[in-house]
Amino acid sequence: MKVLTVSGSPHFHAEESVSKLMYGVVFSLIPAMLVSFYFFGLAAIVVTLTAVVACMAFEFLIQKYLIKGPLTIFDGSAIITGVLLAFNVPANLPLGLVVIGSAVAIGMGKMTFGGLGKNPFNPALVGRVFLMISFPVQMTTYPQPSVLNVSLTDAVTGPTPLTIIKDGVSRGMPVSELMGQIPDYINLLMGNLGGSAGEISAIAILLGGVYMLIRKIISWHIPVAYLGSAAIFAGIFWLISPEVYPDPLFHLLTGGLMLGAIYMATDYTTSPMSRTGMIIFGIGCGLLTIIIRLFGAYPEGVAFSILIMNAFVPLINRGLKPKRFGEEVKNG
Amino acid sequence: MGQLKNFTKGFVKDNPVFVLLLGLCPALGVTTSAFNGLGMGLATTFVLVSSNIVVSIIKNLIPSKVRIPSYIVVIASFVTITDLVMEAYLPALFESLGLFIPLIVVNCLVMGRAEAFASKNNTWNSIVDGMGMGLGFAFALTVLGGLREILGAGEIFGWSIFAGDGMLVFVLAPGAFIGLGYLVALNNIVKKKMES
Amino acid sequence: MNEILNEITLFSVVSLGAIGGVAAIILFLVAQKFKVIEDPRIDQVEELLPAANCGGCGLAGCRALAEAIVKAESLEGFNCPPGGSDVMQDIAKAMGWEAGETTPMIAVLRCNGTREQAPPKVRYDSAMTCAFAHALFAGEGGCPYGCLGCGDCVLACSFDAMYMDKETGLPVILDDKCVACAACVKECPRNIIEMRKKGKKDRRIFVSCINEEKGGVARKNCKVACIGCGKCLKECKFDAITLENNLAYIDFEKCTLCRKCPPVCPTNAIHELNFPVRKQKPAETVES
Amino acid sequence: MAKKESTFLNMVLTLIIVAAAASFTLATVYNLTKAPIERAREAARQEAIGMVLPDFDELQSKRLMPVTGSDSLEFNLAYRDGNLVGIAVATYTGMGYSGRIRAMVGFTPDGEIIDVVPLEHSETPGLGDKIEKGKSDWSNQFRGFDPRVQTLKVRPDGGDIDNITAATITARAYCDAIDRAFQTFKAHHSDIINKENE
Amino acid sequence: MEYIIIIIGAVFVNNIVLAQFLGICPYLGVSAKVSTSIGMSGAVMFVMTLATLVTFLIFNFILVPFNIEYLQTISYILVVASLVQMVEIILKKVSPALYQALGIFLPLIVTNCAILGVTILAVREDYGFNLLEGVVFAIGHALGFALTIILFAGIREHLELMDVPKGMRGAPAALVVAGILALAFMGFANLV
Amino acid sequence: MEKLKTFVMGGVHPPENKLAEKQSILRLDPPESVAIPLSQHLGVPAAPVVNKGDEVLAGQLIAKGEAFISANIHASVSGKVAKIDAVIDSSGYRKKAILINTEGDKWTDGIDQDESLVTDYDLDSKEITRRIQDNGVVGMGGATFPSHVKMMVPKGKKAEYLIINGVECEPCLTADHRLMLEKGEEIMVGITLQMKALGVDKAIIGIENNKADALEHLERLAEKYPAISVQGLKVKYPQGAEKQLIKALVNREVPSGKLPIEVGCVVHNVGTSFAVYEAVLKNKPLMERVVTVSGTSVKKPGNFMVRIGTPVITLIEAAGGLPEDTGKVINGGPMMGKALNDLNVPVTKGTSGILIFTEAESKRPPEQNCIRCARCLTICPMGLEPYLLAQLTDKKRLEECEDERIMDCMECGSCLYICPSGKPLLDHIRVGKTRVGKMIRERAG
Ligand SMILES: Cc1cc2nc3c(=O)[nH]c(=O)nc-3n(C[C@H](O)[C@H](O)[C@H](O)COP(=O)(O)O)c2cc1C
Ligand SMILES: Cc1cc2nc3c(=O)[nH]c(=O)nc-3n(C[C@H](O)[C@H](O)[C@H](O)COP(=O)(O)O)c2cc1C
Ligand SMILES: Cc1cc2nc3c(=O)[nH]c(=O)nc-3n(C[C@H](O)[C@H](O)[C@H](O)COP(=O)(O)O)c2cc1C
Ligand SMILES: Cc1cc2nc3c(=O)[nH]c(=O)nc-3n(C[C@H](O)[C@H](O)[C@H](O)CO)c2cc1C
Ligand code: SF4
Ligand code: SF4
Ligand code: SF4
Ligand code: SF4
Ligand code: FES
Repeated sequence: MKVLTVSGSPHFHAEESVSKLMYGVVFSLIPAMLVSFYFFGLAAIVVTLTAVVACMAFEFLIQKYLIKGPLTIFDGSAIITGVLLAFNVPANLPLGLVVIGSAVAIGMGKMTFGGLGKNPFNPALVGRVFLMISFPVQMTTYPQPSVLNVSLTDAVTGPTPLTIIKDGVSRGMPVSELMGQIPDYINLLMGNLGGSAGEISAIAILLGGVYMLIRKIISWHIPVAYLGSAAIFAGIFWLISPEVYPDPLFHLLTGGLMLGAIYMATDYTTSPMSRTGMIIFGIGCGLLTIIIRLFGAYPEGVAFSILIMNAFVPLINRGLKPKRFGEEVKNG
Repeated sequence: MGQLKNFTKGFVKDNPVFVLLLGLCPALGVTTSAFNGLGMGLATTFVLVSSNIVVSIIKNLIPSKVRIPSYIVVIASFVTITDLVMEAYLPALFESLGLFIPLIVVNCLVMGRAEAFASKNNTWNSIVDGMGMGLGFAFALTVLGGLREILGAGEIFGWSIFAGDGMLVFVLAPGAFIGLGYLVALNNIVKKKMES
Repeated sequence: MNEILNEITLFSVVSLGAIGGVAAIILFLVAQKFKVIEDPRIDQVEELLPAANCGGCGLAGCRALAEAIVKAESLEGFNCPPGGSDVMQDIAKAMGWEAGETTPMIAVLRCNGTREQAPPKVRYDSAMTCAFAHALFAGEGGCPYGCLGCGDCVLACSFDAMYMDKETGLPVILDDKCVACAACVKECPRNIIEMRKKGKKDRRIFVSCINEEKGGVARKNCKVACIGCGKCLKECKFDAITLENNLAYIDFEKCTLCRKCPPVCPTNAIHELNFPVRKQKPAETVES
Repeated sequence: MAKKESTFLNMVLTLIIVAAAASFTLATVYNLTKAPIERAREAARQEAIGMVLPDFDELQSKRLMPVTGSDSLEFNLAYRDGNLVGIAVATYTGMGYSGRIRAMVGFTPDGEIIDVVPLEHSETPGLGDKIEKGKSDWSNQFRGFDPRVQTLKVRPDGGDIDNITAATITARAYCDAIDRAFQTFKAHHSDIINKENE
Repeated sequence: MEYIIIIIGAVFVNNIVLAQFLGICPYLGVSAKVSTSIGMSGAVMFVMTLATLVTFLIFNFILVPFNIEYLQTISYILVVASLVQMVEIILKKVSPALYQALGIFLPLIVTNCAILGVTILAVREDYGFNLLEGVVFAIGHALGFALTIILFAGIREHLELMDVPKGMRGAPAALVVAGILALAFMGFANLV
Repeated sequence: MEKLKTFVMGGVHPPENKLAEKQSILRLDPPESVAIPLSQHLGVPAAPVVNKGDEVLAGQLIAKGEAFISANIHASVSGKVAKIDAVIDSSGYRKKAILINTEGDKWTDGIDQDESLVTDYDLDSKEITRRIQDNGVVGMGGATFPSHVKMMVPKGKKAEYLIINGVECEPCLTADHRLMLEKGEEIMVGITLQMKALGVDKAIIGIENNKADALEHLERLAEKYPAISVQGLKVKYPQGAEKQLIKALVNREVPSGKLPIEVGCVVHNVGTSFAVYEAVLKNKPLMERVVTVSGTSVKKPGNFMVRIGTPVITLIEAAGGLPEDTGKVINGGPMMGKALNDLNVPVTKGTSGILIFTEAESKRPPEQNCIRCARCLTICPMGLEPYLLAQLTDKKRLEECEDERIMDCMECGSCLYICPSGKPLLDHIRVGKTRVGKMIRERAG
């Protein structure tokens, strides 16, 4: 007789799987990747590859020799971590530092807690902030975009728009004057500006975001709440004093805000579960980002604010439960 | 009874920092270098041993209701003595340990040993216990300080290990937590190996 | 000399003495006025604790631990890092909780339905937990009493005294590690694990089956099932064996480990542990 | 073991006695260490002055209010064979990355900087602590710097001092401290020089 | 505004736990559950404020006039210890409910660097605080403690469900979390 | 047609795979022997009233449900009682059953075997309920709750709506669909009987619009019955669950832990209405039912009217035999049905379908770590957090499970269906429910 399988219900299973989702994210990152390669040339390719390979390698080594659990390096999450880490550092970062960043992201940010799904903080951002604090010089030396550069070393470096504003304002210069040193909004949108390897092109990132929304990989709640609240808070300050605080659109298009809101705040593992929780999370990120950008020591606050909000996630999950069926009965 | 064991248990098996997780504030706060760690460890050992001695001597003279305040006063005295002596003769170390010297007073390790051990044992045993625990504490602080110094500045006890800057994080607050976290994990593993 | 003894000394002694005295008086008065009557044993236990109030026990200080210990009436699950095990022993002594000498017990698995003896007839494909498998069906081997082999008991054991034998699909209990905490007994949804006397030289004899189905039915699923034939019953000179619901049971209080019953069992359901190998093998099916 | 009962008198007396004994001991230690502590502090000051001034055989100290800032500065006038050879100013700034930075600046009587050493700071190790001599030679650029013709500001602020990479704030603050000393010196210059003439 | 800056500085920039390493023992010890960490925070806030108030007075009206500042440590610890015990005894009698919520954490606080540290810091000359500022400073630090320990307890409760690898379970993972939290809080650097 | 309605919270869209929807109901001959379990309903098992060797007629009472929640059981074939013994049923365990060897097909007197429609009756509510009870009618929607109990509205409550569940939201199943098409008139009469028994004057039939033909058919029939309305529903699983159906149809939320009557509703399956019709007006006990047999490699998927107690394998033979590549056989729908570990288990009153999955279809995806994607919690129609319930169960934190309302879970399986990391969420939740249930009972004393 045939050996029947016995299992609990249900007996159907949706097509979606972890690796499908993860590779979906990787796929959606392609436009941003292309823009990054276009503006930063070979260096960006090398940094991205190094980060991806290093992340996968560290995950493999730790799983094999330290945790001794099943190997999951091909589920795609380490690839995302690698790509996003590379996207978050200057394209000319020495490769040794890229490897250190990957080790920290995977080793400390992810595998310390048991791997996929268990980490309280976004691994790529842990890696990035670690690098940021450890190697402030290298991490703030940004190459300027130069189309299809094949040289690995001699990129022209210069300040990012956010640094220009931060420095200038701290020296008492009015924003309107500083704006002259910054590419116009069309260029900002396309990605023709100085910055981390993958964060530059708002349009490419939005494209990826739309793809993920359509494929239902992410929901709109976090990105919209994040970008919306950042724009609103920035707008309030801008209205108060436009010569000290740049306008909201500037904030949206520069730095890592787009990348953060669409790819890093939405990381399942480190964001809240309920819809209301997601919105609170997004608003918190937006508020903190603007506060750090405008008042902190750093010109950029996306990484820090997402990490700080990551810490709030367990409390948010505790406090903001989904609405239970039959909880408050409104009959009619 | 097993004086040697009493003495050595503070290093790995019952290490005050790695296993008992006591006195973490100084363990994290001053360990920016191996030297600072060692200095703090020795200062604590001094306070620990001295207060153990005094407590074991006066233990029978103190009514139980005020024993805690009394012990605190004893400990605080030795801490203040350390503070004054260090400022006089080791001003550089005094500068870098800063606030954490007066805080030896509230190091749970010191109070804990005074109460748990010295108040029930004779003077000699209390000295051995204080020494063991204190040196274990110093050991832990030195290791953590060394780790942070190597990774953070590329040096150990001031000798250069590798050229260039280290990873700044390890000099700063997060590095203290992270370094200690992994050292505790390592100690767990070593401890397990030793047991089996 | 007045380099050393000067007005500073005077001020110091007076101020600190005053602070100390005032503190003591206030404390005493407040303590008198706001006395709360509590279980005196709490004070007794607190006295023994290090008073480091470090929170290392996970509770809010030494008194909290003392209260918890007195409330729980046991030391299980409590730990005081600065005090160590000495303190815990002192407390046990003071509270009179020292464990008396009891007969050593050990967990035994009363199922021998290995993959070979009770071959799987269906494939289980759900959460690897016996609790669920038990709710779902009779088991891969078809015996509704037999071990499901998902290892809930192994997970429940906090002493590493059990492991899952991949070959047989049954858990194995390690004699030298089991401390008879009975966690596994409570965990097993099929009540297969029993606490038995450890026995002289760790020797034990028991019926390794709890199937109450009729002999034929039971036998169909598992070659080593107890079929309730009663042969062992007749063999036992010490009235240690009873038969109920098609199932024989050996009372470990009465069993003298005489080893008479195992050979007569037609299905080899009686298990003997830690005995020397028998001289001449009685007729039996070869066991792997 | 006959432990003492916890009666009111016992308790209060014990605590008073313990406190008194402790404070007595402490007072003794304090009195004994007071002089060495003073000496250690003085030694540190002397060492710092020595590092920023040429050899001298006499030192006069006085405190002057700075042009900006709330606390007075300590001016140490160093003489050799009766001639003023330099002025060591203990100055400070509140603009440091983590709090106050104190420094000792040595000037020639003309106002040129001889050298600068930090006295106290809590800048970040690895970043801001590059102001220390042992950590980097950044502060060597102050040697022979003439604030009368050059500007005591970091280059991004339009001055003539090279920046410390990734620690502009500290560098800026350090310049501020030195500038405070210089401005005060300048304001009181004639005063100081005159005194010498008297 | 001044007070707000003191508070923001104390809560975010110079967070007592993450940047100054004070009160680490209760931070790790009493943070297994969110509910206990809230209780602990309440108790710390109460005692820190009260202790700063009292020690500030003692420092400025006894120690300074008599020139015996070196007795700071010993007199502070005596005062803090008695104060805490007194509050505990009173609370137990007057409001058992409040005692259950906050009081049971009081003993932990005596041997807690956070209280002694803040009381000592509050009279540091660089700050030059007056009494009110000193108290606000203490409240700010207590808030900072509360924020971090509650966040931390949340994360630890979460990790409790996560089957962290054996070697990292418990203290090591908690310390790494604290480290990452400290990294994240560096984003507030120089905010005020 | 009115706008399609649906429930708001959660829900999933599994592939429908209704392969047998075009196959009309085929009546099978009585099998050689039947095994009729004594517990085919929710509640206390019935007590046998026949003995081994007794001759019985089809439709004869063979076991009596004496407790308040229990149901009568009737012989489904005529013949001799072979024995009363434990046989493996769909629970995977041996349960008591009455085994009958078929001889001929003789029915008891009083059963109106005529197929013609009866519409007139003059019965009061008590009598209708009595006939339902006597004839052992239980809910055909899956839960097999004795239907007569549902007719007795508790004191202090009032029923306003009778809701007829024609949703058949389970993929693959088509039994209700066919029944509505072929026995629409009888169902309508059944509904009037149920309304009378309950004393309500409004009935709503809810049908998902993937059964457009049935929807249209019943809408047309309902024109004759002003009290009965038919409502189309958007396809979404688990719309057939009564709480969701009530929400969709009358926008009322049954409070947690309460019955539908709390909001003035009583829900019956269409099959139940048909059974009520037969029981009351034809005096025919519940002894046969429609079962869908389907599966991608089944030769002749179909809907069969079979006698209760027929071995599943007989039914499979009727659909063309067991395919070579069979990996799993399911009793019920793919979302809530039980996998069988033996093909001789009998069809019972609750068997709505037998699904045959190929090897490939039967494998569950491999289990990975939960990535906290929040899908399970977004789709849970009860607004629960399945990932959390599963974790808490695993850690044996039962009080928290209870606080997180584990007992509200209706085991619809949506969470396990959707989870991308293949977590066996529902398996764990079921364990948790059992344990929490036990804890609650123990606490009650
Ligand atoms: C933890 C940390 C410590 C820092 N310490 C200092 C410091 O001591 N001195 C300083 O000037 N900048 C310090 N910074 C950097 C400043 O925040 C700021 O980025 C820098 O001063 C800007 O200088 P740049 O224009 O040279 O990059 C530190 C940053 C961090 C994150
Ligand atoms: C213990 C119990 C008692 C019930 N009592 C009643 C009742 O008094 N009246 C009623 O109409 N339904 C009653 N029900 C039936 C339920 O409302 C429901 O129809 C039945 O459980 C099947 O629903 P399901 O298939 O959605 O699980 C009861 C169900 C249970 C489990
Ligand atoms: C998840 C779930 C799905 C269900 N789907 C259906 C369904 O599609 N059709 C149906 O008639 N009953 C379904 N039920 C059962 C109903 O909730 C309810 O018990 C039934 O309609 C009551 O009618 P009955 O007592 O006549 O069976 C489902 C129950 C659950 C829990
Ligand atoms: C929508 C989405 C966003 C993700 N974002 C990140 C990210 O920002 N950083 C990262 O390390 N991994 C990211 N991942 C991968 C993975 O979820 C992450 O490594 C987990 O935190 C590992 O447990 C993302 C995955 C998805 C599906
Ligand atoms: S759970 Fe307890 S009784 Fe069972 S094997 Fe482990 S130690 Fe023995
Ligand atoms: S003995 Fe019980 S708990 Fe252990 S594997 Fe077998 S069925 Fe599971
Ligand atoms: S099975 Fe339970 S927990 Fe899962 S979706 Fe359905 S109701 Fe929610
Ligand atoms: S659907 Fe699965 S992976 Fe997603 S949160 Fe739920 S259990 Fe986790
Ligand atoms: S050492 Fe700081 S609280 Fe324990």
